Amino acid sequence: MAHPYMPNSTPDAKAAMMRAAGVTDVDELFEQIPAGHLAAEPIALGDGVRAEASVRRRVRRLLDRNDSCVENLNFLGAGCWQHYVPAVCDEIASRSEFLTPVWGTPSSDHGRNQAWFEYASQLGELVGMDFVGLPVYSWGAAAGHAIRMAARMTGRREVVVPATLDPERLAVIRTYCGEGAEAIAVVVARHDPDTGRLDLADLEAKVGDATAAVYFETPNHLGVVEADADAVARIARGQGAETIAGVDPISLGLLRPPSEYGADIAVGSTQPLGIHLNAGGGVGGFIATRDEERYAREYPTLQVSLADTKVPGERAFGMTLFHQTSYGSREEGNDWTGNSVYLWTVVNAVYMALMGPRGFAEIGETIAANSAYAARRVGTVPGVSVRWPSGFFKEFVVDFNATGRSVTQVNEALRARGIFGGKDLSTDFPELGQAALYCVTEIHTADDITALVSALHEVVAA
Amino acid sequence: MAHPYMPNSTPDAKAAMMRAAGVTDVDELFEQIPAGHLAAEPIALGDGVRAEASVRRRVRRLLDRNDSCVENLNFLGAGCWQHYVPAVCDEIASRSEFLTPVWGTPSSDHGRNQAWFEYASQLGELVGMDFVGLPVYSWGAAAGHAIRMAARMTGRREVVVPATLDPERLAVIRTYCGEGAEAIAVVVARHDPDTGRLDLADLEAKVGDATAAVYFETPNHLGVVEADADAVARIARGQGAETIAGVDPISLGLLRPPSEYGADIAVGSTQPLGIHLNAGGGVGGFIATRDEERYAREYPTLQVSLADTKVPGERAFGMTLFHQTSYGSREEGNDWTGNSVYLWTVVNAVYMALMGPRGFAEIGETIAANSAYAARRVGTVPGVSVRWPSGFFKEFVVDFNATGRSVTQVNEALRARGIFGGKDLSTDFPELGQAALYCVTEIHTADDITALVSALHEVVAA
Amino acid sequence: WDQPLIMEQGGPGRRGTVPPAPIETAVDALPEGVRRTTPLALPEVAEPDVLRHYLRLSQQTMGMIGISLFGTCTMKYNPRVGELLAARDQLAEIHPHQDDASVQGLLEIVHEFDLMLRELSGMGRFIFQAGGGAAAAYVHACVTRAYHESRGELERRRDVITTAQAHPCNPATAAAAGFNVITLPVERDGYPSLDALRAVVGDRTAALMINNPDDMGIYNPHIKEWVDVVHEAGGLCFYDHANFNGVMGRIRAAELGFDACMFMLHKTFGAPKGGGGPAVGAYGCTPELEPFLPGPLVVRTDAGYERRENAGGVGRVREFLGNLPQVVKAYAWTLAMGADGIREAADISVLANNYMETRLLAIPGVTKSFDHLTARRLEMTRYSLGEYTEETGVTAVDIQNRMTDYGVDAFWLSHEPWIVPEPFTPEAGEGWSKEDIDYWIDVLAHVMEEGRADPELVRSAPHNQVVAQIDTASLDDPARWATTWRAYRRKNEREVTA
Amino acid sequence: WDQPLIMEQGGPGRRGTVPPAPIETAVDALPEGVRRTTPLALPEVAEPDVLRHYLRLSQQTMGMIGISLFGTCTMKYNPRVGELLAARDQLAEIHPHQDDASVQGLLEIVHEFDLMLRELSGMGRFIFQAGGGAAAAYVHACVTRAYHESRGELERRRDVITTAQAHPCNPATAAAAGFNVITLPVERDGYPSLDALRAVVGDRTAALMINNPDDMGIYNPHIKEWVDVVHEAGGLCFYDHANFNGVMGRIRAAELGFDACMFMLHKTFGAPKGGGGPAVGAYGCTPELEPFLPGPLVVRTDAGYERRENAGGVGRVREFLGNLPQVVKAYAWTLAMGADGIREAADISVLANNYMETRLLAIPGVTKSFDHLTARRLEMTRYSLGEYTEETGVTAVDIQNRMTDYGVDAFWLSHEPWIVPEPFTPEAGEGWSKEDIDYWIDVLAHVMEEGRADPELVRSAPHNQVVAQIDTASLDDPARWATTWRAYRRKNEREVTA
Repeated sequence: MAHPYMPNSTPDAKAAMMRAAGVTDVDELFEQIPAGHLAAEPIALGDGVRAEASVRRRVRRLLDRNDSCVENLNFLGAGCWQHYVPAVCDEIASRSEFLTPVWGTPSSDHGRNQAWFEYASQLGELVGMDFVGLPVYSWGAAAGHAIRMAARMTGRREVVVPATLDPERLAVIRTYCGEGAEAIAVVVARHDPDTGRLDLADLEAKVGDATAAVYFETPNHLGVVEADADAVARIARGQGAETIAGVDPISLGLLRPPSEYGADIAVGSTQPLGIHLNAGGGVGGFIATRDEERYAREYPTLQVSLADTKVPGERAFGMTLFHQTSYGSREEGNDWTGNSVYLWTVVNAVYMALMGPRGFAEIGETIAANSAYAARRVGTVPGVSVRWPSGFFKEFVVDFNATGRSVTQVNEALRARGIFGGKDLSTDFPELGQAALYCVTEIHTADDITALVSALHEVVAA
Repeated sequence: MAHPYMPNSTPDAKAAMMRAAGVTDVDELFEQIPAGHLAAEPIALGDGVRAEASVRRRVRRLLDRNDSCVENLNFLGAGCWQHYVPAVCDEIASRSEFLTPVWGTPSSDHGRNQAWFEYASQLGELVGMDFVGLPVYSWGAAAGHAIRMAARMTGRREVVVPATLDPERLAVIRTYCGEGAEAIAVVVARHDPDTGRLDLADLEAKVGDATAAVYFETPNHLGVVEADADAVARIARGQGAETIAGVDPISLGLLRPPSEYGADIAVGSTQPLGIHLNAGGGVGGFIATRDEERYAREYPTLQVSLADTKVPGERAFGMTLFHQTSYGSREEGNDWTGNSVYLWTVVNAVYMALMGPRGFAEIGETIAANSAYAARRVGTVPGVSVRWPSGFFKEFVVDFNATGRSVTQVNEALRARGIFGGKDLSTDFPELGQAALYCVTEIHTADDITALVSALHEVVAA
Repeated sequence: WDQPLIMEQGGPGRRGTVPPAPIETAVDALPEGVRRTTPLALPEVAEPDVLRHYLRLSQQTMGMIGISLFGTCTMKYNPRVGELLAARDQLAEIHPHQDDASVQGLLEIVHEFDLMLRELSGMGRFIFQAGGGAAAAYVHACVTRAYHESRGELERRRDVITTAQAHPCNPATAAAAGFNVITLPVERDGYPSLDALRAVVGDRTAALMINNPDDMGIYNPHIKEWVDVVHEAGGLCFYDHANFNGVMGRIRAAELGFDACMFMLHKTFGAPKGGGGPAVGAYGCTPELEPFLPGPLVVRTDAGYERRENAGGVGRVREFLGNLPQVVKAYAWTLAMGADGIREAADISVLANNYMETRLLAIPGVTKSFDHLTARRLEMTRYSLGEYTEETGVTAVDIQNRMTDYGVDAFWLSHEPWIVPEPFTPEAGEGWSKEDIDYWIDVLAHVMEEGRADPELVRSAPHNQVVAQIDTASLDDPARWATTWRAYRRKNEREVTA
Repeated sequence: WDQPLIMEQGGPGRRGTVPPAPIETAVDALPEGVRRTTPLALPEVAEPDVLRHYLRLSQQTMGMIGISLFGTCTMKYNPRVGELLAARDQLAEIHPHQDDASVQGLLEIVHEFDLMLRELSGMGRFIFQAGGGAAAAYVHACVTRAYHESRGELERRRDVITTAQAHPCNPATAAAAGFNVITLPVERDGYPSLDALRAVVGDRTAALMINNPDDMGIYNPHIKEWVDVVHEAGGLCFYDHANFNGVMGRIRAAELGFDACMFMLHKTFGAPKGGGGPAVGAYGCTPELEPFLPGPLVVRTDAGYERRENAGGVGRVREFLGNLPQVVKAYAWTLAMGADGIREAADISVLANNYMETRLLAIPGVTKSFDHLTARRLEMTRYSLGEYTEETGVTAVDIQNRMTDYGVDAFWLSHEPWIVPEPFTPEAGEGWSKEDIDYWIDVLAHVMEEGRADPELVRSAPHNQVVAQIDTASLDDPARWATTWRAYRRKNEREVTA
């Protein structure tokens, strides 16, 4: 029986093509492959399930064994955050035209290229920068590429990063920085345990003439806003190093853009801009800089630029600086590029366009206020405290040390109540003891926080 | 604050329009409405919820209180059936171009009109008829219109219907037939309690020279295929009455088309053709006849016809016989028409195109076999029997009389086990006693039937 | 892109989708006599090709992707959040015969939305069974029948009165329900006079079925007296709220004395129109008429919500409770709009219409219906190109065709009967931006200029659409019309490979 | 339809969406110093207008709606059932840090799909962390680094060997990982000779990274010897399975001796490409290399499935487990295809390519790469228009532009380096019907004829697209390129109302 996915899997179609191609047996076409190369045993995958209903039922039943953040109350963040995705974002993400294409000409892909340009333009507006590449795989990947850009620009092989960095993101950065003789050394600067911010004195001590870049984040991985970002950039600049700021784009209606505190390169995650959690499959990383040749020449990414067409006054969008990518120059190009997260790029553009200046200002206020509210209320639970109870955005560290319970115990008990407690920090940040990183966004209501606080009361008292 | 749904709800936009229109206060525009007509009290609906996240959460929480046929195992049918909806149907149904439009020109709506024509063409193929109107609201509405067509054609005011008719559909038919002096009288012909089929002798007795039409269904509401449909049509034709057959289009790859047993008009539900249950909001009704002027002139519906354009060889689709609708002739038109279920019409076209001749043949076989299998196994439960254990399609009557339990009791117990038992027939068909109409389709697996049978064992033994 | 018919595509053996195989081969097969023997000449097309075909057809449907100021229909923005809600299993995969206990959330929405419409209309209860505005008008005709029947007056009360500007569904459904229709002509003030009404009202009067304001944007200020006159004669009054958008939040049908009214959820309440449904005509009536409503009604009890038959009511006008997904979308829309948003929408809608009027009347050749009336129109105004057509020979339909070349979907002309020559009825509502309205007007002005300079250019339009202007000659010719490919092939006696 | 930039649309005060208000006004606000003071110059556009804008842009993207025989990329049908599955809350709304116990279904799918890929490749374990094929190549480069480091040989093993026909991501990722790249040139047989390989292999060899068959459809029959040679020297062998489609089910990478391989789920396994991601480069390796894989690994235990860190492995190449929605779609595709479907897809894909070859070579001016080689090509063949270009001055890019006028999306030319002049590489795979393939070829032949008759017509193409041919002059000019609207406005020093 013909397979629905394969129009030519009918005897008629195959016979017609074989006739024209002059073969009588399909196996003749594989003459190139020596017999000794053929699979020793047939592929044991079973026959295909032709009925879509059966495939769907089977996969759905597996998926239905998952507990989602919709029917549970979620306080996990730490690199992937639950924000509200406007329905229009889903509508555009599901458009076949954007979902399935590969690559056309600037004319045949005009609409998608325009959407990409609108992504870059709006993201550039958020971070206050004029040159924006198409995104890479993740925040960690973006930071990794940015550090490599800085290393190429400065000819130096050291990067200073904060101790508060997400260990997962740091692991990606380390992989990008490499191993062995040519590796970029990763130097960790301490944070001030009283404030959760970078210890500027330690930073100053660690930045020197070998430093290619200082990489820092605000808010940092533990939620704390680096109030003295200008000083960080000043220290880097003072030693001829590049300043790379990692930022959360959803904060930038409320917080200063990195361009204003001296960042040379801004990176971050695009996931907060209208992309579902997707079990971590919604992440993407942006890279933005000033529009200076010095930076532009180091981008490993593709990027679209406005350009003229043969018709006066008409605009098209084409790839700029293609030759410096791996597609253009193989190993001579900057790092490498390939398929990335370009469908999300279109959705990011939609999200930013929907939000506009007021939306970003409001969502920043709401997230700051909601997370502050939640922190204050969580802090009322006996034995539970908030490590840095002010100056944070969206995420904050909850300290369970005084409860005598481990985060593992707390989170298990919460999960039994339909609550996903904050990310356990006890392994990654042993100096914090039994602490967890809670994420509160615009999706949380007063009732949600009450539910959390009640549950914590029970759990701690139990 | 401007509302996201209203681009002109900004002070700027309003001021610009007011300036141009020469008004200083919007209330001036309502001068036509006398003060005494204005609402006594302001509308007490509360302020709008501007945040989409909040609206969505509120409605979703209500919907989540429903138990669906996905996480439960469903055996309800009786006028709305759970069939598998291929993913491509959903994809096309959600296309904004089809979802949101009103009505354009034959050129600007060419694609949709073509899809409608493809609906009519494929449906005509299933029923074996050449003239097909765009669908009406439901099977009952289609039957009602068809009976009125027959009454106008014959000048008679009686319709004979079978006793097995769905009381809900019959209620619709009665409403269409009217009350009072000009009403079309509904005469009910008995069925044979041994076979579940029409009692031909009784039918013959009731059809006469006042009969505008005989309306019957195959399979009938209780699932039984009318094996002697030709005889029914012969009886009608013998008295100069029209034969109207109600059919389930999903059966027509397996069962004979109504054209072949003498039906003049075919009606039925379009819901099985790729439309979700939608709590009953997925139904639609088709009307099809031979392509004879006598019939065509009585259609109350809109219909699209192939036509030429000003460019030789090019095809367009336009409305035929528009003047005979209520849009064209108000009360002089045939019955009335208006918004119908035209989005589903596009989806029906997609479904029929996906299925093709083999798909319909196979699904007919699968449904017949699965329902026969289920009936056989259900009949093994002590005290439970199947009323007419062969000759049915998709639905069959399960007799619980010997269990000493009411269908209400059985169904409640099943529901507690995540099973939606068959439709209770005890009120509508008291002669059947405690009986229920079970629906089994291609979506059901052997495991599903086993689950039902196990549950019935428990329930009956409890 | 000339997209062949799906029936012309594919090839033998291709499969678009495959149903599950039977659990076991039928032991007890159906008798031969009931089985199909004629092969089905349906297309055989692979899944990707079916998908691509309908994706292309979707792109060949302009709809709301361009600009569509389609009047009398209150086309507005359909928030996509409603679609996501309606797609959830907890709605899409609910069976209408499920036990009430398993659909409490849905019944609560139906009840809550009923309360919202009661607030907007002053009526006592709404039902959603009718699948469109016309079906709701038919509900009214049936309720009227049942009401007079219950009083033993049905045989006498044969007349339903309406006006020439009432939507055609009113006289049509009244006639279908067996009533005699009396249509009052529009008079100098833009509506029939009270005297004209009085002249036809009497003990034969069953009901008045009317729109107000009408499609010309004119509000009948004597409507209360009309209702009184009909009531005094023993008739019922039905308010077709097709034109509700301009008066939302300002008037309540029940306070004006009406016994019943109808709202279109797929138009006024933000649910999508789907090119003509699935739709909902929400029918509401006063407590006095509630006994005649078709069941089931959704009622709130101490134990929760339940569906209850309405003994003595009209049996059914359609199976089940109605197009509930559309009710859910309308409910979400109404939550999002609120009292303030609804009032604002009416204001903006009327303001936009008056703004359009200012600009449209500045275009040479555009005139307004009843132009001696100076009062402001409500959410739409009917215009005429009569003078322009006399001057140029270019008709409103020609203009309509040509405007599509500029990405502007067809405007609505007028319901029957046409009271003004070469009518057209644009409506901006609250959903189109001033820039889009301006663009629309600019296109109209431009096309009218084209029609003066080169009438044939406009008369032969469109020129930039998928297909050229349709040749309507065959459409009403029994020898040539073809509503199916079967019919077309037969009539054209040619061999076409399916 | 000329669609302005979203930044050029809207007006002050318009809102596209509104976030929820704060639970309470922030008591403990952030200090002034960290707050934004510069206004954000983002567009202010209402929701319907944003939606319509992106709907229009979607319609201005031809992609797979036309016909796209884009080679080297294995574009195929993306079953929509996968999209419906991926849209479910139980996948879309799963947080990557959720407890394993709450994502057992997802982990089971990951594990089951890992087993499927093991079956197809003979490898010992797959991971899905890499966000594309290039990232998977980078995984290999990192694994290679870690492997040699673990043996104390990293300082010595500096060379990664590849071929001119290997995908650019192989040399590029090797270089990014700090290796020296040796690229072997293609020789007379269509691949580098074994001698050439032997000449560069030695104790400096870290790895071989290679495609086979390559983009010309040529399979290197000595690949086993290649692997042996590299293994003997202590290097690892990586099989870039970008061209798997033609050999699916016929060969297993591990049986050929490879240590690792990579599959692209967004290409070969039916998940959509999204215009360039989200994607998955599934990286698989033998048990010997498993200790070096980046964690977390998904493992099955008696208690269920769990994510487990891989001590000693490469830390991470990307956060989290990977683009799991794409894994789920690929899993559904593989279930639907089965062993028989996968084998059939390879057959059809190669058959379609040979059919195309027969027809394409009949077009005057089309030649084949390495045309002295008579063996059948696999799922694609690289052609050349070099002679045609010399004759007419019309290039492959010109032809590409003109073909879009007929609804045919761009073909792929060639990856760098171009080995044949004016190359093009069509690939039909198993997803395009013979009719579509024929149409594509007919269009190519027609356009080539046009180019002979009227070269300028083709050189100035496209003529029927949304915009005309791009003027590339500014793209690499620092004074004129503009990747953002901010940059464009600054460089063009003109006032544009945002």
